[in-house]
Amino acid sequence: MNIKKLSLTALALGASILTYTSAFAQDGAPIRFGAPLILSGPGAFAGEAGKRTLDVLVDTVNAAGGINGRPVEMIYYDTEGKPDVAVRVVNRLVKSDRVDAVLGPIASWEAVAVKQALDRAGVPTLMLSATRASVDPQTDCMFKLPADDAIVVSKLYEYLVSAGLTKIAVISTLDGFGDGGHRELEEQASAAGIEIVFDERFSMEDTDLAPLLNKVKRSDAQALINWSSSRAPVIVTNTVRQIGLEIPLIHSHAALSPAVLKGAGENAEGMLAAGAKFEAADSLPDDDPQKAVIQEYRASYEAAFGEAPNQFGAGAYDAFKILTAAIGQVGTETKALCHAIESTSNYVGLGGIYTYSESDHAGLGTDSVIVYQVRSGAWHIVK
Amino acid sequence: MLRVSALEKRFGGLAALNDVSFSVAPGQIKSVIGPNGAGKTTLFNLIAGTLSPSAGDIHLDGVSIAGLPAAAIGAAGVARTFQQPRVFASLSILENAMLGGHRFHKGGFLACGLGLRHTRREEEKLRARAEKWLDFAGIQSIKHRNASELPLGQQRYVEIARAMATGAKLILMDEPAAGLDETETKELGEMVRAIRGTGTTVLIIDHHMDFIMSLADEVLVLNFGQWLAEGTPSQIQNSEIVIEAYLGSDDDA
Amino acid sequence: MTSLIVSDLIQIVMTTLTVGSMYALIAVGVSLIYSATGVINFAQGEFVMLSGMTVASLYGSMGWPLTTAIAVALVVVLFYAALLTLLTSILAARISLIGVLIITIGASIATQGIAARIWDSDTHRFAPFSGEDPIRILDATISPQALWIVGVTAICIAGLIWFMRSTMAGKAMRACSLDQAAATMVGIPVKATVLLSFTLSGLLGAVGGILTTPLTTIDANSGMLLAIKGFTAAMLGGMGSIPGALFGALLIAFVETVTVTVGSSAFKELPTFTIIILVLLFLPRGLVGGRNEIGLQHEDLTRQ
Amino acid sequence: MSILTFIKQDAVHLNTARVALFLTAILLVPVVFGIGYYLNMMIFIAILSLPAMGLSLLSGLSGQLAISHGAFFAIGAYASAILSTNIGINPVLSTLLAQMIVALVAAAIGAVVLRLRSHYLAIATLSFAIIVELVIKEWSGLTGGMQGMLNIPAMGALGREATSDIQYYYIYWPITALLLLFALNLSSSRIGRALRAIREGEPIVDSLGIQAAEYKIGIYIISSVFAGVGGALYAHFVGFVTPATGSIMFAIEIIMVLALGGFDRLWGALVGVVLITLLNEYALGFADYKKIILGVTLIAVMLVFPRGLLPGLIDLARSNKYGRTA
Repeated sequence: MNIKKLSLTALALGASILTYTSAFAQDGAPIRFGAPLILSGPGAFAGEAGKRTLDVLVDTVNAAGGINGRPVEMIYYDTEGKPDVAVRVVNRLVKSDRVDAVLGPIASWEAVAVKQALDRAGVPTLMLSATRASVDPQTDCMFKLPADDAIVVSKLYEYLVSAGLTKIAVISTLDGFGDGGHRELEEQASAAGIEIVFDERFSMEDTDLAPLLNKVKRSDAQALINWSSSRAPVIVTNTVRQIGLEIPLIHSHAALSPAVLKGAGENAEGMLAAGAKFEAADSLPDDDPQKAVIQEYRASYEAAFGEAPNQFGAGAYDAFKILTAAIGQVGTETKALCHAIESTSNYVGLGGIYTYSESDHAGLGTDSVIVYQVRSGAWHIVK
Repeated sequence: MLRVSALEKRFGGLAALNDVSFSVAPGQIKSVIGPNGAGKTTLFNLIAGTLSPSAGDIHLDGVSIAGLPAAAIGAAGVARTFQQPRVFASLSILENAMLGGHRFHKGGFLACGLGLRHTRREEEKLRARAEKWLDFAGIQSIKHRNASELPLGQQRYVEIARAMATGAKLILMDEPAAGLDETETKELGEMVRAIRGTGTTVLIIDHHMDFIMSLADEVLVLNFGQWLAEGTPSQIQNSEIVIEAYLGSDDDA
Repeated sequence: MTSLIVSDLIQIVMTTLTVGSMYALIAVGVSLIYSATGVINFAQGEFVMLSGMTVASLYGSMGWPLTTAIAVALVVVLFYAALLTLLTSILAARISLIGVLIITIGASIATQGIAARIWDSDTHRFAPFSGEDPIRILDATISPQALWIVGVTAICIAGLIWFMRSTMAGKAMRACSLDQAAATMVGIPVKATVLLSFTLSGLLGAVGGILTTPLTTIDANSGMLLAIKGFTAAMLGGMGSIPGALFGALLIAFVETVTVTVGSSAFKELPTFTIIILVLLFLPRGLVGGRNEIGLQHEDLTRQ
Repeated sequence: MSILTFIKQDAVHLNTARVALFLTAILLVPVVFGIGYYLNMMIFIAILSLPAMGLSLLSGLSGQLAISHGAFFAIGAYASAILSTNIGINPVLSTLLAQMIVALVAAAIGAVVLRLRSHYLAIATLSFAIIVELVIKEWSGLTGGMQGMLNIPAMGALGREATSDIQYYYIYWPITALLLLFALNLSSSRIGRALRAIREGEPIVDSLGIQAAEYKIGIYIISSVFAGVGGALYAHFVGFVTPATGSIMFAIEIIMVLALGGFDRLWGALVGVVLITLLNEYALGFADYKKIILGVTLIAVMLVFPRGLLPGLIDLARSNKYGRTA
């Protein structure tokens, strides 16, 4: 096995050296990736998982001789969860570090802000943010990984209608993530047969949501959708319990993390969320192609870091795989690389099965999203 | 030039000043005396616009100034020195005096920021004007020192130069001789006469009887916020009512 | 229908009391330190953060007994209060007011960074003292933790008022707040008094952190926003007055609750800050009346 | 009369000479060091210096502290962004028009809150800033809400727009230098003198026939416009604005800049901005450590040099010099 792998690597190496020496003298020059991630502040757990995952991937690739003989170098900057900082670090990645591709950022409001700078610079980018806006409007060389608000909302509505819950209350945070979800929830409602009877925005800094949720309680909504990220799902969940609001509580995909379960404790029992299959690999049917990939990643992450991974690490994993596969095919020349990424088809990743195309830089369909419910402290598949 | 008619100031129910009327002729040195609490400083604050009167009127050269904001009264030609000298401590003496002439110049924020030529010419004029009055006050030689470095007596002269530089028609001096020794008081008397020499009218509060009696053309006596007497120094010195008022109070002699 | 309105009112009152208590614990602390030093302590929210995080990690994560965790949290906060006293009042004896203000900002920022290193940047929480099940009054509900918050806050503030009025140390603090120079002359140890005021306001902050974390959660960066809320409340009531701070805190909580109840969460803070500007303009000593009229003291922030 | 004595006689000449020298040095930097990422940093320094200089004018001359400069930075940024993006006015013109909006808002707010002083003024301006932030977040039809505004046109006119850092560098630094000169002139003019006097005693200034209140509003407007220009330049450089652009934290950061550089030194504001920018740049990726470093630095500077780093170092240099001669 080892010998086989080694010889394969050698073969690949030899082949790549041949291609490269024949094309241009790029041999051995490192490939640089930039990762602007949120590494501090309330969303740091997301960036941290991404960074850990990428570190391992880079080590693995380099130990195996790099991509076509070129080692991979990863440059991390902390975006601090602030759009202006994100733009500054992206500029630095592009102008100073001259990276070949960018993986990130994670927060929606950062992704939207850095779009212009990255597009101007023409650097291939794999966004790790969940908002549709990161690839809509579409630009030449920007792709996104996590399931976005559009498909998550459509999956949720499908579930709600099937459960007979058609009158809903919507609360969303006043930020880029809340904006995106709020828009989709509004736009898709009538077509799906859903009536939004209560709709209000709130601030992420708000730690006291009792008055808001009391209003929900007085409305005739049959379910509550909370579209927020970071710590807000925890506060919403706890407050829902404290004020005795008994209609089903449904979160966006941003709530699908161990941190939310931990923060909400027993109050999380029964709540729902929709998102990628990543949180419930073990309960997936065996014929699901993603099952094995997810289980393997989860196991190795837990072994290495002593805690469960989250979907943001998974996004980084998929991005790295798709990117390096494309580079393996065509190298780092921008145009060719963009085209190669765009041609990714049926890549079985942690976040779904990706197929990009000229008209679709999001790559996922509703089939990669499932509905979860918390039972005895863990996410279980409902549908 | 200054006519005060039936002036009244109440704080809550208390009348600090009640039905006071008098007038000051141009070029006169008029003194206001009276025991503590007689309402002298209140009178000054009313004339200068720091307080607005409850009733009555104040005319400067026939124009009513009662109740106008302090800055408008300053611009109308009333300047003052304070009981405790109040110089701008962090500015130089020259700058203090230059602030006196400040109001004559128009250069606004934009012109000054752009450093337009006319603002710089104004600055020259301002400086020349200030130096003239520093000279007048005899402190030209120390003009670059910080005002806070001066002893109290000299700060009084900075105030005088500053007040004169405003081109005031009337100067209100609140106890200028407080804390001065005999020689200094004498010098200050000369200075007040010099101010009158420039054609400026002076209204002065003081407790030093000798100083006032030798200096003032006319004296106004207030007692408990009421007009008590008015006349030349000798008339006042011989007035029984005044003597009684002063003997009756043990604060002042 | 009537029961709906009645329970709405009950709900508004209960939320106002709960949130108002949280604000009050910070506002009274801000006010105490302002009295003693003339400075607004930007690091006031760090007391809350440090205690909340300590209890969350020791009791919530590591499973220590609650009382031990609380004891450790109080020690941490007392140490921090002493450090702030050292930085703002002992080492910084000849610094302009704004300089001291900046020192408290610096302390707050550094503390956030250190806390994020010691723990992490995630949101933390621990179980409420008396379980999660809400108590129902008609249609209104209230978390048992809210009763803890309101009760303990009331005891703390009543105790503080008694302390200020009836003990020598409290009287010394009041004397200092009126006139520091005069207090020195009559032999009151000003520095010790300042330390005492930091200690007391640190304890109030710690109580706040321990009581409210189960409801509101806490993270390493929570402090500064709490501090801003606290000193707005203190200023609304009148800086330097304990009843004033309490009143300001309750008023802000009330306005916020009503705004969200009849209006929208998105505009939660708009009426509050409009009221503050109006109060500052028309009632410069605050609604209850604080120590200073505008500009009477500390006119110039940059003067040393 | 030599040039030097000529310059010395007149504050305006002296300021002009100093700023000209400074600008020349700045403009020569790319000639010497070539094009690089540092230009990006230098552009941010040019932009951030403006609100800092604005606040320095206010605090240095009037001794008051406003927490509204972040808000005016945001108003300048949003106004220019809206005018150029939605209405299609060219960025140079929109930057100027935005300042009229900033000036109007500053005049209205100033007229209301400048009666207050000290902590009360600080809290009142803080409250105003919070209200501005809320309005920006909520008026999403105009401001794009939390998402902010994207694709703001690049700075330029007459069909030519700046595309590279070096172009921005050569456009923005002269603007910053000219505004620095404006501020220096203002500060050394009779208006600066009047403001310094007002700081010591408004009633005395009034008694000299000077409308103290007008001067206070005037300097508040000018100081806010400085922040507003900074905001507009920022918007047209980075191409987007969000509610975080002029947040309370930003306002506090400007105050920290002054703490480092000195509250009454315009040049100090520049020094402070350089320090903060370097810190932001070189502590990248370590936001928690950055906070620790920043916090500890602030405390240390305040304790060692209470008037700020620049004035502190100047004092130190002077005392050493005298120490040697003595």
